[in-house]
Amino acid sequence: MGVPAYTPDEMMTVAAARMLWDGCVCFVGIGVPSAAANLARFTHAPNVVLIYESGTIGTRPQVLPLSIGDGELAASATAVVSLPEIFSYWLQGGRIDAGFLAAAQIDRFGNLNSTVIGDYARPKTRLPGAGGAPEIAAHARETFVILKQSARTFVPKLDFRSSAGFMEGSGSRARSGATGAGPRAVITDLGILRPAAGTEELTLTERYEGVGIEEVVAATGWPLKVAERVQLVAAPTTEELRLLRDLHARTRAAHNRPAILRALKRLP
Amino acid sequence: MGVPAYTPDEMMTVAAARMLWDGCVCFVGIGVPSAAANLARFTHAPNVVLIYESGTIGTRPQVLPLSIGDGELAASATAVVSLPEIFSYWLQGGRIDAGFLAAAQIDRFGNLNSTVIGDYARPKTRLPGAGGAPEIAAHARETFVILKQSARTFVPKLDFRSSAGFMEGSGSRARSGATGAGPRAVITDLGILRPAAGTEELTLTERYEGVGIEEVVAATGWPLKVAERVQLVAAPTTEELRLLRDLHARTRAAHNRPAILRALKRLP
Amino acid sequence: MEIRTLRDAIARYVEDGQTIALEGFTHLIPFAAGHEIIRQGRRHLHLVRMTPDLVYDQMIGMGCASTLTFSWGGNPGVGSLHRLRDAVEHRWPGPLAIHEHSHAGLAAAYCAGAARLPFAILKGYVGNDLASVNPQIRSINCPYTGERVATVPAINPQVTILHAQQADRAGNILLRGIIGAQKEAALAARTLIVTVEEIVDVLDAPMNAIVLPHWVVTAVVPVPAGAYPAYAQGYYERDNAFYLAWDDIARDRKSFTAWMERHVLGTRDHAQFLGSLPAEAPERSEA
Amino acid sequence: MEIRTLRDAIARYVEDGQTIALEGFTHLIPFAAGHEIIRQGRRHLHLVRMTPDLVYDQMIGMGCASTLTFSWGGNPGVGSLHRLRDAVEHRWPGPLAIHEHSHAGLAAAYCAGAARLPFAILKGYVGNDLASVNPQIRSINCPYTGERVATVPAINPQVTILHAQQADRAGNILLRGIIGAQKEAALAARTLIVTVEEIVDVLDAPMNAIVLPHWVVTAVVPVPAGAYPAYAQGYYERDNAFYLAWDDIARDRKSFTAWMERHVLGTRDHAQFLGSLPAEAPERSEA
Repeated sequence: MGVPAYTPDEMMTVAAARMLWDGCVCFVGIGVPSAAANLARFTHAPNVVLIYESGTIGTRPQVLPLSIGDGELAASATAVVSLPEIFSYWLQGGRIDAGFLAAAQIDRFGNLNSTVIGDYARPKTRLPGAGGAPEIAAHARETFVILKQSARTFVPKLDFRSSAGFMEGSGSRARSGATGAGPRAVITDLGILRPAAGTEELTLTERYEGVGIEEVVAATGWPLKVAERVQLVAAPTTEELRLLRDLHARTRAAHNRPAILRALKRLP
Repeated sequence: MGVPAYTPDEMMTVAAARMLWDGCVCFVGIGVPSAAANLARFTHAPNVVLIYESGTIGTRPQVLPLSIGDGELAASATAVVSLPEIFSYWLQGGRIDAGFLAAAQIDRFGNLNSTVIGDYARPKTRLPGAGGAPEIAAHARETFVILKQSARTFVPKLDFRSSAGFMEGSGSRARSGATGAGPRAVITDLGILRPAAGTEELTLTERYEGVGIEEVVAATGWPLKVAERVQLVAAPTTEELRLLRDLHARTRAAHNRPAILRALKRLP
Repeated sequence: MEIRTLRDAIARYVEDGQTIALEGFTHLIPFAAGHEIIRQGRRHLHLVRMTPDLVYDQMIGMGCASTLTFSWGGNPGVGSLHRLRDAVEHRWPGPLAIHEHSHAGLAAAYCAGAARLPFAILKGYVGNDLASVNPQIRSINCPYTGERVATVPAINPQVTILHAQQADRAGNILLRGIIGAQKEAALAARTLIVTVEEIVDVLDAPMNAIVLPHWVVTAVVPVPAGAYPAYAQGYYERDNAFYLAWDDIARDRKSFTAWMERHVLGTRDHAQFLGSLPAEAPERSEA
Repeated sequence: MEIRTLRDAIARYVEDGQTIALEGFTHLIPFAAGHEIIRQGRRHLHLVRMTPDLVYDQMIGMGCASTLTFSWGGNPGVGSLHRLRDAVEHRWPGPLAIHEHSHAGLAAAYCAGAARLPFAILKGYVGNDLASVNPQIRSINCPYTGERVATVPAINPQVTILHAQQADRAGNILLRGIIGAQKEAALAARTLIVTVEEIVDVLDAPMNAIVLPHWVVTAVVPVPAGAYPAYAQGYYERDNAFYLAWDDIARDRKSFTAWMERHVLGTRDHAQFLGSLPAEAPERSEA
């Protein structure tokens, strides 16, 4: 079999999935994080424990949930707990190994904005907001940030800081009282950035086949630091691609299934 | 049918049961409070809601539990919640109409001691301690205290204050921040004491048939105030006595049933 | 506890200017109740909800709210709540004050409300800007370690409205599945209205189930499919196609208003609302 | 998670001088684990438990403990714990420091421990003397209302030991029935040992059951009847006759010691302990 063709999104998802280890307890958000975490479960990490902030612990969905609280997450979970409990006893309680985060903006220290573009009081674009992210960012033992790379997203200065990465870098996070270690990697559709020792500034450490380093630098809103040796990330395997595409296909079929309305209309 | 013969304990239990109203949400302790609350349920208050501090809400035992957490309390409950929850959301949350309390000592303002006789550091008698009582006393909308009357128990000064009644009287409780109104009545085997308006000092307001007022005064360790008009409490009805004795008989039979050990010994 | 129609319950208990919470984290969202509040034209509500979702998008777009307390205001898995955005960005149909929290902070605030504590503590709001835009987020020193912890004030809605699977005839309520902060929102409130899929003789409740006993429930309202287009575990699934379609409906003020007039204002109750919808939700292009 | 024998689990994880909690509110009390700690002769333990019950009476009487944190120390429905009393009143078999709380305070302290908060707040300890004898009970002002609320420091046992009905082969634990503060005590601890009635292929767990997932469990130990003479809902009832009989056994130092030597020190494990007991507990006179 030759190297299969794949999209940058698929490369990003596969690269993110590989970050998880078997048995890892992972707090998952919706979207690419959810796809990556479940792909890990279907490939090299069958015993990864997935926790969604809806309170579903150890859930094993067969399709990707559209929302954080789809019924299948509850039905396939080891336990379903309340939202106050998931945030206090489990996340704040230090029971989470890894958190998967996304955002609308990221800065060079891995701080995230998911709140507003523009001024908070008179925003240009009001985003959904922080949700569970601030505490995932603070309390998970480490986090992985997944987002598509562009100069619009990778900005020199956040319009609003919703979740802490390394704050101002150089150990400022550790001094803040945040319990987790912060972002271990930022996985994009162009490569992988990791905090540099000491400064904690995000640095390009891994690249993908067919993506030039200058391309990654150009898609970054600040002068991106590049590691001395940038590793090449292996392309998705045939098996990874097949499982990811199956997962997406199952998901599309499930979410497009005929509306439940017909059945409900028969109710009194 | 003539007036049935009954014991002072039975009179006390029946008088306490009558304090509860149908639909009342009642936080119950073990012993006489439990007998009284269940008697109320079997007589005039079938819809009384019984809550034991073990987290059993709306429980309907057929026999009196020996412990606060017997299995029948859980099996017959509307809901079984955790102990942190019963104390925070339900008791502190102001969801309890009436609390039933007992103690080893009581003073003239209805403050209770269930902690030590003698000095705390070198006690003459170490009692079990306060358990749920301090917060029942503080947060139930009102409380009923049930205990046998004697000068040893009704003391001028508590050795230790475990649970607040009216504190120093004359409105000191209301000023303390305690949310509930405090003791509405103290039901003993000799009569019923209620706080006087203004001073909040316990005052004999009801007496039982065949018990002289001077007998009650003699069984009190302080100069007991007596109301101008002391009402006569109706003796237990035949029906009340029958149901109470049935309850006790069922309870004795259940608690004396052959030990479960024989069955357990067959386990590997 | 009393059993009422939805129209009666909203007419009787929900008043202009109140602080109200329609809770339900993705699951068991009281959509029917939200629609009835819109039909009855309530105004100046302070809406509280962790995840505003489509029901608050509708209420905000129809002008019911003047304040929103929330922690994540999106269309889950789809994108923006366009009516919420329009209110915040352009004050349409009116200005909307927002009190913004993280999930952990808002959950803690409900817990404090349920426990009748004036505030809650959490290790939270570290290294982010939320406290700078929400003056309710403060901090306090631990009296033992000196450590600084964040505080949020208790939330005690005047009315909380939930949707649940079952009530029994006494009014005991069973919730099953993802339960969010519903129990806390219920116990924090002065008045609790619960719409239910059905009233049954005996609750199908295991020993440690999530049950709200009848004496904390103000009114029980039978509303079959009352969480549609959200879901009720064991009864019907989430209509994901509707959530996708909403993105187009709500993006534009005119199409939003037309939809609301036809399907909510133009219907008498939830059964009519369901009847008014096309049997298949409009297909959404796979963008 | 690992599956061990009780002897191995105690030998490996419970050390002299540790702070340990054997929780279980009347129900699911880990008696077998307490007995094994006695057999292995642990000393200077700081025992934490809301309701010490017979198992701590036995451990205290056998000299395992030097400190006790508790909120109610009686024989439920019977009377005193005579060994606890003897330790507090006469320092036999040695002095016992006590940290005394109300149930509400100790429950809150476990909650703070589970949530890794340094302290908890409650409206408590109002108008009583507990704070005057327990310097851990303090207070703080609400940063919003100024109201004074009580505080307790978090409790984080080095080891928590529970008994539960079932574990599955992965080590997920199901608790059913009265659950006290077990979940909080479990999650507050660094090491969690759970004795179970049985290990099953699939937990019999409804959707919102009380489950401790395998990755918070250090060791699972199959011990049938491990809560005897307390009970395990669905497996066996509480042996009330034994609780009544204990009052006589423990009242006297000599009869206590003889009983412990014969039934606990003189047996190898819980099965032998059960085998050593008379099939009928001694009758107790109806005093």
